[in-house]
This record gives sequence, C-alpha cells and structure tokens, in this order.
Amino acid sequence: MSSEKKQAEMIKEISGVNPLKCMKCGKCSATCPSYNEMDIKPHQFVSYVINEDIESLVNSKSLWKCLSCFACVERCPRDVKPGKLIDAARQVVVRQRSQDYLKADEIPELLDPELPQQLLVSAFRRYRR
Amino acid sequence: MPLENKEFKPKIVAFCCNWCSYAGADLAGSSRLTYPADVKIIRVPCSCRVNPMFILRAFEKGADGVIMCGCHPGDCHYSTGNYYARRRMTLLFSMLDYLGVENGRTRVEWVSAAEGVKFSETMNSFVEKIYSLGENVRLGDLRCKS
Amino acid sequence: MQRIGVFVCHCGSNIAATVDVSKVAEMALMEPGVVHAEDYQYMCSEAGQAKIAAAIQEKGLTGIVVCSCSPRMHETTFRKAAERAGLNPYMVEIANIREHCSWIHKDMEEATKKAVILMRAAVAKVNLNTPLQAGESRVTKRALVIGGGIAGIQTALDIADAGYEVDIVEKTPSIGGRMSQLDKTFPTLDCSACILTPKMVEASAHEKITIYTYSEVEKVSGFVGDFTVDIRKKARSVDMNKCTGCGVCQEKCPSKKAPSEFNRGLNTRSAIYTPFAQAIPNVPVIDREACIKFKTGKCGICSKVCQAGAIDYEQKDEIITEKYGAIVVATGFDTINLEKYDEYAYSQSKDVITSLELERVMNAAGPTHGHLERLSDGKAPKEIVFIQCVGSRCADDRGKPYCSKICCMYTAKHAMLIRDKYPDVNVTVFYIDVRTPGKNFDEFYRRAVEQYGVNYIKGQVGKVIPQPDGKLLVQGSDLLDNRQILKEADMVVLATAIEPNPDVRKIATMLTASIDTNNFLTEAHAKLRPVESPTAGIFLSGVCQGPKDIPETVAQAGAAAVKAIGLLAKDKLMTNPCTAQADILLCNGCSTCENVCPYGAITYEDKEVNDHGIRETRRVAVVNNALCQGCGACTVACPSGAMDLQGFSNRQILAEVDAICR
Amino acid sequence: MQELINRAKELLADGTVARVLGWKAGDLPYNPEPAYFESAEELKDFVYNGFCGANLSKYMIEASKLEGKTMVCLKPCDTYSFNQLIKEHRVDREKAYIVGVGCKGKLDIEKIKKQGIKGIESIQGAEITDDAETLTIQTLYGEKTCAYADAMLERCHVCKGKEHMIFDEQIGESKETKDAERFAEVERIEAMSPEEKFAYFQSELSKCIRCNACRNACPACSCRKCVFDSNKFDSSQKANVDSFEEKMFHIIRAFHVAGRCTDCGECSRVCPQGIPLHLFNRKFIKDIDALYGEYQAGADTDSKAPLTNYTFEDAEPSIVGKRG
Repeated sequence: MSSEKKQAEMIKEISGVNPLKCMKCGKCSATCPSYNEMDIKPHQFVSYVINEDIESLVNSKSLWKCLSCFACVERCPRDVKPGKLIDAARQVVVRQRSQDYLKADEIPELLDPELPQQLLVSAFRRYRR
Repeated sequence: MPLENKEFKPKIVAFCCNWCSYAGADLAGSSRLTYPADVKIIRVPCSCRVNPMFILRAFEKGADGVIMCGCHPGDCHYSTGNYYARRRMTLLFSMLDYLGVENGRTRVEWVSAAEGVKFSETMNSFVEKIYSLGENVRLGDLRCKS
Repeated sequence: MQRIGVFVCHCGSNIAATVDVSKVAEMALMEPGVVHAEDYQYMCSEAGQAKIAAAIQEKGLTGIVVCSCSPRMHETTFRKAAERAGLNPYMVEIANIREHCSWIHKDMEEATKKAVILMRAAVAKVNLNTPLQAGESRVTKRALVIGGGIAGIQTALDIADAGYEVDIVEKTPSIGGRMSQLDKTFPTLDCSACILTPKMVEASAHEKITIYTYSEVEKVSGFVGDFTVDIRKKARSVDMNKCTGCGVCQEKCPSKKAPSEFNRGLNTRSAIYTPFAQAIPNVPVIDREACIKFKTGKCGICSKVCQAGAIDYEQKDEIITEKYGAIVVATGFDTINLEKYDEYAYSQSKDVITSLELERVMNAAGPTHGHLERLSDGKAPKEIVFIQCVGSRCADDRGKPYCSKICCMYTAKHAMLIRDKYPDVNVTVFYIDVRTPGKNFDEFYRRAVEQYGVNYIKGQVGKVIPQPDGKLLVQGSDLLDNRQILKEADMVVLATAIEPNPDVRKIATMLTASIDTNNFLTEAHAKLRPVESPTAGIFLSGVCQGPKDIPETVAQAGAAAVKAIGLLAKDKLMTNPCTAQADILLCNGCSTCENVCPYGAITYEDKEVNDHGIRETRRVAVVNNALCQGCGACTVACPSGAMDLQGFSNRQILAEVDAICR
Repeated sequence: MQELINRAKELLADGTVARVLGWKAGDLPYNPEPAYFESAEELKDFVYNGFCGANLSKYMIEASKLEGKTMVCLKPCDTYSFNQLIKEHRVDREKAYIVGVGCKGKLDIEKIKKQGIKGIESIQGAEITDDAETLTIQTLYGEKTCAYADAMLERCHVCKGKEHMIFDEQIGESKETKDAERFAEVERIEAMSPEEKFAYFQSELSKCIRCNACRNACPACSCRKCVFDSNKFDSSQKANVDSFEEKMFHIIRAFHVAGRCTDCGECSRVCPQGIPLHLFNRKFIKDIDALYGEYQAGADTDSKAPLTNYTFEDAEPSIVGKRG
C-alpha cells in the first residue's frame, strides 16, 4: 500500500467516516464559520480523502483553521462528518514527532488576556504533541 | 480432481426454492451450462421450508454435501422467508463447524431466476469443494458407507 | 399402498439423446408402489396425455410421476390431464430430467443414472402424496377504499365504473386530500381545484359509491374476499340529511380562533366549519374542542341560525359494520415535522415556510387570497430562497433516507409561477441534484432556468439566520464556484420531505399488511406486483406505497382498482391447497409460527381437543387457508412438528432426501 | 427455609394458593425432589437447600391447568425460564404465585464425589441461610470437608445474576456466585482444530444413552410431543444404533431451543452420563449474541426471539467459514 493510501485509510479509521456516503450537497461548507479562512473547503476534505490526496490535506491551512465546532458534523444529512475527517488528518500530523503547529514558547505572546481558560485547554488538547 | 478420488462419486443434495433458484437451475439447463451430475435438486416452495432436520438427514443417509439456494435477500417471493432461512442456516452451519464437521460441506447461495450462470458456477465450485474434502465420514450412519 | 404410474418423456431428442429413457422406465418398475411405467416421444402432447389418462383408468393408478421437463413448464398440464382422467391433480409429481439432467450432462451413462435417481425421488414423494382439494371461499362484491384523496377517489371511481359497490372512508370532513390544497399542478400548470373538484363531484354522485367522511376504520377482520370492517363515523354534530350547506352557521359562529387545517394553520377558521368551499359533502362539522357550546354549555348560535334545524349537539359516534371483498389503502402523506431542522429557522420566523404552505399562500382561497406576501408583516418579498432536500436523502434520524421525488418539480413550478406573476422578485434555488425524470419534466425545469431566470445554485444551505430587521440571512454554498454564499432573503421556502400519513401504521396493523422501515406499505413484489400488498385482498394506491406525483398516483390508483376488480369479478376464490396445517394434538400453542408468518394467516384459538382420551381446552394454531400462501416458514419454526405443509410435507421431503442418498 | 414454610402455610390458609410447588427431601441427603404440598401438614417434608437445583418453572405448565393458584418457588435463574414460558403461552401467570427464593449457588454431588468423598451420610452447610463457605460431610469413613464453591454446579459459576426477573414476593438473600466466563469453554472448543472438535464431541456424545433426561428437565423442551417421539419426521423413538443418532438428537434439540434457551443448565445437571450438554445451547447463544445482538431469553415476556426476527443486513451463512 502506498503511504498516501495508508494515510487515507488511517484517516478513515480514526474518524470512523465513510467518505463515499457524501452526496456533495455542500451543507458543510454552507454552515462553516471558518469557510473564508480555508484553502481547502469542508466539502472538499471529503473528495481529498476519496482521492487519497492526503499530502495536500495535511499541508493545507484548513487543517489549522477548522475550529472543530462540528456544525458540519451536526448538519451533514449523510452522516459523513467532514469535521471528523479534518480532525483525523490533524491527528495524522500530530502523531508524528516535531510536526507541531506551534511551539510551546510561542504561545504566551499569542495569548489574549480576555481569552477564556477553557478555550486554552481545548486548544492544548488539540495542538499538543 | 485428485487422482486418489477417482472412485469417489459424492452425493450432493441441493434444496432450491421454487421461485428463484429452481428457476435459475432451469435457466442453467436451458442455457446448457453444465455442472456435475452428482448434484440432485429437491424443489421446496421457499428456502424457509428447509428444516435443519432435512440437512442432517441427508448427511445421515450418506450425502457428502448439502447446498441450499434461495432468492436473494429482499427478493423472496414470500417477502421474508429467506431472512429466516438465513438465520437458521447460519446457526446450523456454525453448530456443525463447532462439532468438527468440515464447513465446506454445507453452503447457502442466493440465486435468482435470471442467474443460470451463477447457478452452474455455484454447483461447479461446490462439487469441486466436496471432491477436495472427500467422503463424509464425520456425519452419517457409518453402516451406509460400507 | 399407492398404485403409481411412471411416464418418461423423450422430449423428441431433448431428453432421449442423453438419457436412456427406456432404462429409466424399466428401473421405475422396481420402485415400491410403481405398477406401470412407459416412455413416449412427447408426453405433453395430446397423444402423450391420452396415454397417461388411459393408464390411470386401466391400471387404477392413485399417483403418477412424469419424468420430463421442469415442473415450472408442464406441471399444470399434467395435473389437468390427471384430473380429467379422474385422478386428484395433486397426486402428480414431476421428475425434472430435462433442465436438470439431459441438457446439462453429456455422458449418457451418467445422465441416465441421475435421471433414475430423480425418478426415484419423485416416486418416493408420490408414495406419500395425499389428494388435496383446492378450497373455495366466497367473495363479497364490495370494495373499501381507505382515504379520500385523489388516489382513493380515482380507485373508487374505477371500481364503481366496473359495476361494484365501493365505500370511501375519509378521516377529515371532506374528500379531496392533499391535492385539494394545491394551487397549480406541474408540468401543465392547470389549477388543481379545476381538475380535482369534478372528480370529487363525480364520486359523490356515483350511485355505486358511498362516502364516509369524518370517519375512520376501527377494526378489520376476515381475509381476502371476506373482510369485515368496523367504521367509526365520528359525531359531526350536524345532521347530514337536513343540512343544506348554506354556510350561515359558519358565518355566525363566534369562535373563530381554531387553526385552519386546510390552510396548514396559516390562518383560522370557525368552530363549525367545512374545510374549504368546494368540500364534499358540503356539510359542516363542529370541532368540539373549539366550540363554545361544547366547552361552556352556553352559545348555541349555530343551532339558532340554522333554518334547516340540522345542528345536533347530542349526536354520537356511530359504528358501521360492513363486509368487503377487497380493501384499497390510499392513506397518502404529510410533510415531516421540521423540529429537528432548527438551522433553517422554521420555528423562529414566520417567513420560513414549507412548500405546502406556499401552495396555500399562492392560492386565491388561501390566507393571503393568493397574494405573495410575507406572513410576518404582509410585505411583498423581493428575494425568495428555495431550499431543496429538506429532510430528504438524509442518512441520520433527523430526516428520511429516500428522495421525496416531487420536490424538484414543485419547486421549479413555484419558482416559475412567482417569476411569471412578480417579475421583479428574485428567486434562488439551492439544490443538491435536480431530478426531473418524467414526461415534459426536464423541459419544465429548464424553462424555469432559461425562460424565467430562476437562479439555481448547486449546494446546500447551512443555516438561515433571522435578522433584527426581519430579513433572513441565508448562508449556503455554491459548490460549482467553490464559495460560500451569504444572501439576504425576504422569504425562505423549504422543500420539506414527505412521509406516509402517520395513521398508516395503525391501519397496516389492522390489515396485517407489511410496512417498511419508513412506514411505506410494502408491495407484494417490487417490480411485478407493485400495487398489491403481500396480504391477499389488500391493494395499494398512491403515496402510501412510496413517493409519487399526481399522474403516477392516478395511474397507480387505476392499477389498484383493476387488481381489486379482478378479485371482485370472481364469485369464488380457489385457494392454493398447498398450505400449512397444524396438527392440534401436537401444537404447543407457543405462537412461534404466528411470529414468522408473513401473511397473518395463523391465529390461535382455544379448542376442545381429545388427546387419546384426555379432553381439554388448548390454545392451538389455526391456519386460514385463504391467507396462507404455502411458504413453509412456520413449519420449520415449529419445534414440535405440529405445523406441516401440504404438498411439501416433512415426510415427503425426507423421502426425496432418502431416495437421492440411497 | 422456615420462613418459606411459614409463608407457604399462610398462603394456603388464606386461600391465596391451592398448593405449593417446592422440594421435598429425597432418599439421600443430596437428592431433594420437586413436590407439591397441599396442606400445612404436608409441608413438614418441605426442604430448600443447596441441592435444590431443579428448575420448577416447567412444572408450572401442568400446574397452570389445575384449579386455583400454585405457589411456586423460583430461584433467580428459574425466573428466566418462567418468563420464556409466559411468552410462549405455556404457563398462566394468573395461576402462579411466584416466590422468588434466594440462592447462593447450587451444588453438584458429582463434584463432591470427585473429591474422593464417598459413603455420604449427611451434609452440613448446604442450608440456604447458612453462611458457611465450607460443606461438612459426615461419611462412613468419618467427617470430610469441601469448599462450597468447589462443589457448585458449573452453571452457578457463570450465574446470570441474583435478580429475579418475575415474582410476587421474594424470600431470602441471594449471593453473587459468578467467577468464570460464560463462553470460555465454548471458546476453548471453537479454537480447536476440526479433528479435535470432532474427537471431543464424538467422545462426549457417544456416552449418550438416549434416556431423555435432558429433554424432560429442559423448560424449553416442553413440546406436548417431541419430534423424536412423533412420526412427523420418521424419527420416532430411535435408539442409538449408530454414531449419527445422538448427534442428530442433540443438534436438533439445541436448534429447537435456540433463541428460547435461557441457559438454565438443567440439561447438564440431570445428564446421568455427565455430558456437558449446555455447551450446545451456549454455542447458539454465543452465536446469536455475536450475530444478531445480545439476547437473553426470558429476560422479558415480549421481545422478538432471534429466530423469528431478521434484518436485511444479517450475516450470511458463509460467515461460519470466514470466522476462522
């Protein structure tokens, strides 16, 4: 199995998603609050996984722009859960050592004092190595 | 076919439902699609008519393989018969396997009235399997075998 | 002991070329019970049949085996031949030595051996055959149609035109159904009422049709040809014989706050009401929940103003019991509840409406008298967004997994009608796929796009956000342009999925008609028997079987009528004698068989039995031969072997097994 | 036990029940037998102890036909059978006054004997109220002891739980006795090679003498007439004339109770030859759980039985070969 295929399989396994169920209705993209920040749009995540183009997916901005708000998961009529796919893609990256998006010492200066603690905790959960 | 089995002529019973598989067998016939003469077909109205007793009895009397064919799930003439048959046969086959009977001796295959080719292919592969397993010694009345 | 004759057919050279037919006949004589065996060129020919008849008579045969082609080919032929010669037709068995032998084997010795074994199995079976009599049951020449929408009306008219009595039972106060709520119909854009009301009038005037409105089916017993049905005629509080339909009562009724069902709750009606002006019968009903007289005991205005003296506050529900030969289900559909689709803000804004509500808005008799306006403030909308597939094609439990089929077409219709009447209004349709198979359907949709400038966007809407100024912010995606769209709209119309009328579950249970996971009634065969239920005598008309548009519904209604007529035209029903039979001495009364019977043919009764001198009352299985189709599911489910199948009995099949394995 | 007897007397006296179905002492200290008691006088013979393994549910089929109610003593595991019989319309709930009796695991005399304890005269510690972890056994050869748990029936080591599924009242405490995996033995056999499996069952089943004790004790095997006694399948009263007969009998028996067997273990308890017959039933239960969803027969009175139910996606029979 090529490594791309392996990674696609891994994403499917981690997310528990069957991308073939997608009907291309676009409701995920329609509902996404980070849509404009993303280079690869939520509905495209699904096609990227189907086409096994994981390289592009893991190098995309979208990977770090998705808020994991799961609005797309909630509203997807086909139970495809694009949010879970991107979450899984993120997992594939963070599972490799030193692929962190942020270094620990970069964080303090990025912090907004108004930021709720809870958000920080959830962010760490998502981005930590 | 292995040489040492040259003398071995297996007895194979096929239960076929009247509406799909028996018609599929008819189609195999009218299309002249051959399969070994070891297979003998018994017509039943539906796969759900096949009682595990029939299958065990066949083995008791010396059958070497028993195959049951019915309509594809969802296509049963009686709407739901093959669903019941599927559960019954799954459990029965599992029990036979548990008792140490080679699981290749029993098979269920869904064959529609249009699948003459599938019928003949199924029978060919089943018979081949039975030849490879050889004579049924684990089930059956051993007196019949002498 | 049977006296069996074996007849081996050459089928020209079809059999004889590979099977030594005379050898088969010769071997047959060695089988137990066989007293006669012969082979002949063509057994199915006149001469061949004559040979069988002669042998039956001369040798006093009690059973015959014909070794020939498939029983699917000539079993009936030989059974009839035997019957003509005085033998019970079910004493005939066929050994299929053509399709299952001569045609597939090349080696003569091998094929002959197999043919002999097949002959033996058939002989072994015939040895255990018993004469079977096809039962007869009478047919009541009257049909019941449940549901008075276009499907029910059309079915009733077709059956009545064939000369049979038909009763329509309709739950609401008037027949007409969903179609009466529609404004225009695709693809020709005729006015729905203009084509429906004449049919309603025709049905009510037809001498063979009796209409029970404001009535429900309460109980069904019996079986094909002989159903007994209790119909509850709910108290109307108005004497149908006296009422002249003048309408004064409705005008004077002081209670006018009840939501109008006909207008989908978009406006209100009086407590005494007819659902719509063209209602049939044109006799109002008092809604006792809303009526002041019923709630407080004071009022009685309708009674005072009624010149005919038709108001009857004392009226009670009435149960009518009637017999029917056939029952047609035409219970139709409703739109799904949108509770779980809060992202579309249906519950938050009056300007987010379903397509069926839009029909009422567009209709001259509707809440806005046909003016397109926002229901919140009555302003004319400038920007309308349609959202397709709301709840359809949905894999989770919020919606329905199927395509509702009619939405693409009615949305195109709505879009077109709006653009036609209000050219300054912008119309946008968000769609996943546009599905328009059907005569002149795609042309219709293309006209909406090309001629009327409806803006179709491939992509779903994620959410609708009501704005403080009353506008609706629609956030959708355009998959072809790969962008997210934010659009301000004045009105949003949801193409809401349709589902079978919720009452259908109850009705199906009463009829023992099967129903699928989506509550659509199951047809006897998806392709070949689409308008019949697997339960004999029950027919399906309209959307209760699956989503359909009007032309399809009418076509299916006619088909269901033809099937019902085919049944009613018979004086007696011949029943298949190969049915299950319960041996009441062996029956445990455990209900296992009842649970696997697809036809509801098995019931349990307390019966007096005499079990070797022990007299007692036992709960035992009883098979209704008119309902049983002979699948045999019960025979295997029965642990005690009490249930057996005539014509395919346990012992017969075992005899075949034994003969083959001998 | 005294509490049970007192309650039985009350119920008989106030006419709630016409009779009591329980156990009375047998001719040996370890073989109490099911019995009816119709008066306070008769109740002096009533016993309830660790050897009262018999599942009385089945007796209620006949008791349901009698005049008046019957007080029946049911252990937690017996109540599953009773529910199953209600579901199959074999017993009349109205005719039963169910006393859910406590249970701290039932004893297997064979297990005691296997420890070399012979010539048994009396056994202490088997009383239900007794908290003793040890049985004290007086024998011809002196006093012997044996741990209670070591003498328990196999079925009690895989106990379904101490809750009664159905009862009118409960008397006595029950103890958790589960200390083994229910399907461990089945799994052990499944892991064998076909040759080993065949040899194992061949050796076990060849002991069968077709005494029909399993059939007679089994609450699910309650047919008015067994198929092996009727001529419906040409299978009546066959003796074991060949190696196949007992297989046929036990496979079909297990199949007929599949989805209905509550795993009460009576078949194995009563087998005079010590054949582990429950392994057939438990195999079906395991398959049903795995293929069609967890199902415990007798846990309720209205669920659809696995063999009278289906889904479109059910496993195909070929799964048997694929599971490996």
